Amino acid sequence: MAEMTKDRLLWIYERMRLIREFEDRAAQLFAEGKIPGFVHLYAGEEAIGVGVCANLTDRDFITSTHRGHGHCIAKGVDPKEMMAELYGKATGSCHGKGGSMHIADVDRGMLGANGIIGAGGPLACGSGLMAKIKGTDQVTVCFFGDGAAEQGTMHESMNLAAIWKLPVVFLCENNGYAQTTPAHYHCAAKDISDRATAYNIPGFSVDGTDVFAVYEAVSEAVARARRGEGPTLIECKGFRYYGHFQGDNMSYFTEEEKAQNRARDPIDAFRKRVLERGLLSEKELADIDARAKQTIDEAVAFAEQSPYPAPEAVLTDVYVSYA
Amino acid sequence: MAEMTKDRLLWIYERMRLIREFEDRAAQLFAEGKIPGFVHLYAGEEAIGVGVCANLTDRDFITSTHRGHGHCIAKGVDPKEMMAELYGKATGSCHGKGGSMHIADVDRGMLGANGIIGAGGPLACGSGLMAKIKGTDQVTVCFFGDGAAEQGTMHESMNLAAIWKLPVVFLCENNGYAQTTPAHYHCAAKDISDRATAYNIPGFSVDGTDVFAVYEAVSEAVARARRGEGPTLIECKGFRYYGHFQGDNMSYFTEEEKAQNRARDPIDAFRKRVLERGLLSEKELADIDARAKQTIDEAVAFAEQSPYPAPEAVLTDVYVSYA
Amino acid sequence: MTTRTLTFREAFNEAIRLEMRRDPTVILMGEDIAGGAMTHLEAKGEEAWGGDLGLTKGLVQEFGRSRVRDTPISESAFIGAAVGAASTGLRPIAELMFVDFFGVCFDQIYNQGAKLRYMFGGKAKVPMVVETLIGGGFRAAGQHSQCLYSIFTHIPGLKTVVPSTPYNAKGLMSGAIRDDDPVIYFVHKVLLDTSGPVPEDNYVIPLGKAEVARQGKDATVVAIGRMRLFALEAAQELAKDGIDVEVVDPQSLSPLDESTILESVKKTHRLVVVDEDNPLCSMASEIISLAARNAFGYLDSAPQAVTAPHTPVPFSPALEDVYIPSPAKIVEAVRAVLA
Amino acid sequence: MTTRTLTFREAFNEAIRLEMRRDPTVILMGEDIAGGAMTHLEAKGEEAWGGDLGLTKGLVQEFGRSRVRDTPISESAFIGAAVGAASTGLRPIAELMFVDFFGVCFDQIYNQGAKLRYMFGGKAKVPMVVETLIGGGFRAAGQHSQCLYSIFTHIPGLKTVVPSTPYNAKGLMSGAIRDDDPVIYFVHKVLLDTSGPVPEDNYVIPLGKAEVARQGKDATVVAIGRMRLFALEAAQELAKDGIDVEVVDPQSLSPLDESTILESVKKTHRLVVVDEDNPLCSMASEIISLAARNAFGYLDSAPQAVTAPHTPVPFSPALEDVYIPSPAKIVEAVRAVLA
Ligand SMILES: Cc1ncc(C[n+]2csc(CCOP(=O)(O)OP(=O)(O)O)c2C)c(N)n1
Ligand SMILES: Cc1ncc(C[n+]2csc(CCOP(=O)(O)OP(=O)(O)O)c2C)c(N)n1
Ligand SMILES: [Mg+2]
Ligand SMILES: [Mg+2]
Repeated sequence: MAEMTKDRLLWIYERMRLIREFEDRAAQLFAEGKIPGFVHLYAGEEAIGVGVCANLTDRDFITSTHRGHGHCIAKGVDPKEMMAELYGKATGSCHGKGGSMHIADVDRGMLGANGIIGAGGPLACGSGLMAKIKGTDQVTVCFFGDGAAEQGTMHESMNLAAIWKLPVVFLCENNGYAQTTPAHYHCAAKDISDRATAYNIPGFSVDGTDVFAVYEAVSEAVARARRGEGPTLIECKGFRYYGHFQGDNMSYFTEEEKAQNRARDPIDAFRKRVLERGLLSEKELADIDARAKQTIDEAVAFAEQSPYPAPEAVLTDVYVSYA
Repeated sequence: MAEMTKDRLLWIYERMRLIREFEDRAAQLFAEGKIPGFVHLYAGEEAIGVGVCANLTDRDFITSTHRGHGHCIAKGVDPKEMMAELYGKATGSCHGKGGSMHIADVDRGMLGANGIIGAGGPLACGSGLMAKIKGTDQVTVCFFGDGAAEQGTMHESMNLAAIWKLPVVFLCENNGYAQTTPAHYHCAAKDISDRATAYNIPGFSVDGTDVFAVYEAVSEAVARARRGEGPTLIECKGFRYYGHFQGDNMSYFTEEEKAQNRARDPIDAFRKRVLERGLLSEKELADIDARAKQTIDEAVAFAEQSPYPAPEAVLTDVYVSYA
Repeated sequence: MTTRTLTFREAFNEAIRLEMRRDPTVILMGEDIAGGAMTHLEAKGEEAWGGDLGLTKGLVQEFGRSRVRDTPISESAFIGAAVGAASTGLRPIAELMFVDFFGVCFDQIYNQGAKLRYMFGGKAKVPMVVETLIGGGFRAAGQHSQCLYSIFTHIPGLKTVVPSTPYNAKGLMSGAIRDDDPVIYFVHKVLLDTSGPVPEDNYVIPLGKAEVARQGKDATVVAIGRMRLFALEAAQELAKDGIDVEVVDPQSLSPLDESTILESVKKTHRLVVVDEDNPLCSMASEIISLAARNAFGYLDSAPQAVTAPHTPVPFSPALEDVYIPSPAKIVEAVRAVLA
Repeated sequence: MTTRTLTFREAFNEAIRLEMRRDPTVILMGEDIAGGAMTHLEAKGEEAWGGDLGLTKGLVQEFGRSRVRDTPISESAFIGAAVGAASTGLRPIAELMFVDFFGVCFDQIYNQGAKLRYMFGGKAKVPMVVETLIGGGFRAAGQHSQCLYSIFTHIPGLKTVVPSTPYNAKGLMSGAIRDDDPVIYFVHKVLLDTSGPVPEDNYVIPLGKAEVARQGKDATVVAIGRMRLFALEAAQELAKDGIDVEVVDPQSLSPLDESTILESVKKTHRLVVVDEDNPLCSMASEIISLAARNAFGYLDSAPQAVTAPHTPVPFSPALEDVYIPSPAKIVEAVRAVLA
């Protein structure tokens, strides 16, 4: 972390706080009945999305999952449009047609949250293939969960990316559960990163609550991808604070487990580290906390005030043209 | 091989010869226009199917592939019915409805050749699950090719079999090619057996032209499965003599490669070994050669003389009942 | 037989429970149906959810982890395993959480489960059930709200049923489990909390039988699944104007009870089909084609289809409410066929 | 413009070649389309096959291994890669060797490629083509002989085309490649060796336009893909009895040229639809429903469908020949609608 500039440290903290603020607020709004549908929150996993995207430019790509809010914010999607999308408003990222599970911003390289587990793998091979054929230096990071690791698409994608040396980083977010099913039940491998052997690519596991560890692992993998040497598999081990989706009673979590998780909070860990080392000051952090809260307040106000899409909108955006 | 009885040696040789005879004849008949459709021949891979099935009883199961003739004969399916099926005759294993790619004999544990690459993996988990739930000692061997190793179903199946400790042996027949595409191009792994690491199960590669090596590797895996310890991944490296399907000009084979393959003939290797060690005599082998030829002659005659199915048969066997 | 009021969810669950008691070869597999490997929950005799929407709640406690199995997110593997197990002696029920996920595992359903028997010349039997959630109304957007039963109905070798009430939910599930062919059982999310009378004992509604949900003489409305409820609402509305609508609920789409549908059309001479699925190559088109081919002379007006538009399912409540067929649209269509 | 006689295979291949010359963002992926990594073949300027049935022969030599790629047997990965590449700036063509394999990769086609644009509120564009082999006649049995285009047509967001002649094979492929939406292009195996006149230059047949393959006044026969050839045979047969049949080839199924079909029906007052696909929720039912809903008053008799039966495709020549619709069955159906 020595070589991290202060600006980067500030950026990392701000993104993590923005995500946490966004998610805590979304949880509230869902409970108040203001946000409909299936909402999967990222709180607790901030260090992964932010540690990854700190290595990427706007021209790089990510493919996301059903739990995509954190990836979006880390990649620079506007929280206003995101919140409006959760409300199903016309001003949302997808004009209200996608909702939480389909937020996307192709221009910023965010190729979409996805409702289908493991679907991002093939899509990531696609943006990777585009970059390879056009000879750009764009890298694609494919986020997928521990549960997604058991979906055939991920196997096919890692093999394809490996034989074609595609500039893709396969980033497994192992938060210990696929819905209510623990990874130690659904996954036969000791570590999901062991599966790199199956594709003869580098693979390692890192602490997903340590943004510095995530950053370093990914920067190495991104550099390798940009050098044209192909994909890497990185497993980030962490946890989620909220249920699988809002409404989940979380009976499958023990109290011990919840306490352990709280003790590993990625944002607290970051604060502790930068304060101890005098890299950032209490004041600098407090300013960001305030700004993050304000940004999300504004996002909620924006969403509340925005209009719903007009009924005719049901029929548009299916095709570019349909004779 | 020390512990192999003479009967078993005779059985192994007979099965290998029957397969070779069946396939060489099928190639001829296809060339003569007597067998229609897509025909994928097993010649060259006899040591795999036979070395595997020598470990199985009639109550055990196999799932097969598009290249299934050898698996069928090794598992004890009647060559007469098989040949009649290739002709599309009413007396065929499937009454002419399936053809080469769908020969099955569920009562003998042959759960079907399959036209879909990688489809046998999930089916094998199913017969394995049945045995596990009913508490029988039946084992299922899932044959799949090197090309099939890149299909998502195989990944899902090996993981599922591993976490449920299903009595399944995953038997990869690596003949070096998926159609015209060489394994070193389509497969990122050094050895396909390396993928066992991804499921934390035993995995090894053996010489698929050495029936004794195949037999030993599989007997260990079958014993493990019967002990309830779960699946094993075995890769058998070999080759095929014929094209991918009949009609293939095989331009992708070099002359050197063809010569190397001929030098590794699994049947010649077996003969050499048993004769050198005096385990079987020239006469014993010659008798089997003659019997095998006669069996296939009879199978062809049977197929030729059998009637085609009646037109009404198109409509039957879709459902057990359809109100 | 005593009859209680149960929710659709309870009726569905009861059918599986009674069949699993009756036949030890019936097993159940799916994602999160048993609650992972949660020893602390098992200790309390609980599971986590009993399936995302609680359809299988309580079954693991009664039947144990051998017969009620959580699966990884590997639909091809576990649904294919159901096919393999069915053809070797079990009667598996596999839960495909949302039908929208069929795209990752359809081969095992349509090329394996549906075709083994035919391709093997009748030498295999594949008695299995895939139960799966369909339909809009949950604001679940494009990948969690589809119907898609027309696709399964298109496939020879599959049977398809779409229950609409707690009563037929139970009877059709028992029928599906006892059926010797692969059956796809479609559960509309929005129906789960609806309730109605359900007999206590174990009864079977045979596949291939439609139900006339309302007798009428002026027009036939064939309505699938949840649409039956909307059609009955529309019928009440129209009754105020003295229009007497007959509502036919096919219950099974394959086999389809063609005679009940055709008899109704021959009686009323007017046809409206209500289908929440997308319109092209849909059940709505199939039923209209059926009537045009077989009751042409009896039709006094052009049949009408009330379906979702040819678009994915939108997320926003403002859009999804327009997307899903409504009682008002059915009323309109009935007036049109009577005009 | 000079016109030569080409086979369907050559015309198909030429369209891709001309489009790849015209637009460097057009790429091609599929199994065995380039001949593996065969250095000895490359040295000779050859590929192994150029696709199982030679559709892509010669393309790798002209365009190289970056734009023409062999894939592993990983349909989800490479067809999904086509979706990802299309939404980020390429125009990929992916070969799904046989449509029968769609069951292992449909999610990437129908939930991703077809829906991204809508779910993203119009902020994505997915210009890609999936070309795939369909149909019976090769004795390829249940898993290598299906049509299944009705399933793709059901899905909003996809376009579907079914060429029938070398001329429209070329023009529809150019149209599909230049189209900004995902197009599924279905090639009937048996048509590959048929030949006909094909202009040398690069022309486009716009999607959504049907062709009246034969003008007639007595009955309309809508025939899809290979069935167009059978319908024209049947028309000749019927002409001997003075029956004048109009044959309409939709060419595209989605979008469907409804007006050309309806105009023909309004002219002839009789309708037969010929479709090699299975009957339930089929294109045949869709087109009959279309006519019943929109040309009811013009129909003088019940429309008829000539389709495959509701069974998988059998292997035996003795059975497959009965399975596939024939000119004789079309003749029979036309006589029936005229009776
Ligand atoms: C193909 C498919 N199967 C099942 C589901 C239902 N589902 C949604 S999220 C989820 C669990 C995913 O677990 P994981 O990949 O670990 O991601 P996490 O939710 O833990 O972030 C499941 C099973 C789905 N969306 N897609
Ligand atoms: C899902 C699917 N994709 C593609 C095919 C076409 N196909 C048939 S055989 C084959 C090659 C299989 O190679 P391998 O698994 O190595 O078996 P081998 O033919 O070498 O015995 C392919 C691509 C198929 N049948 N199924
Ligand atoms: Mg997880
Ligand atoms: Mg091979």
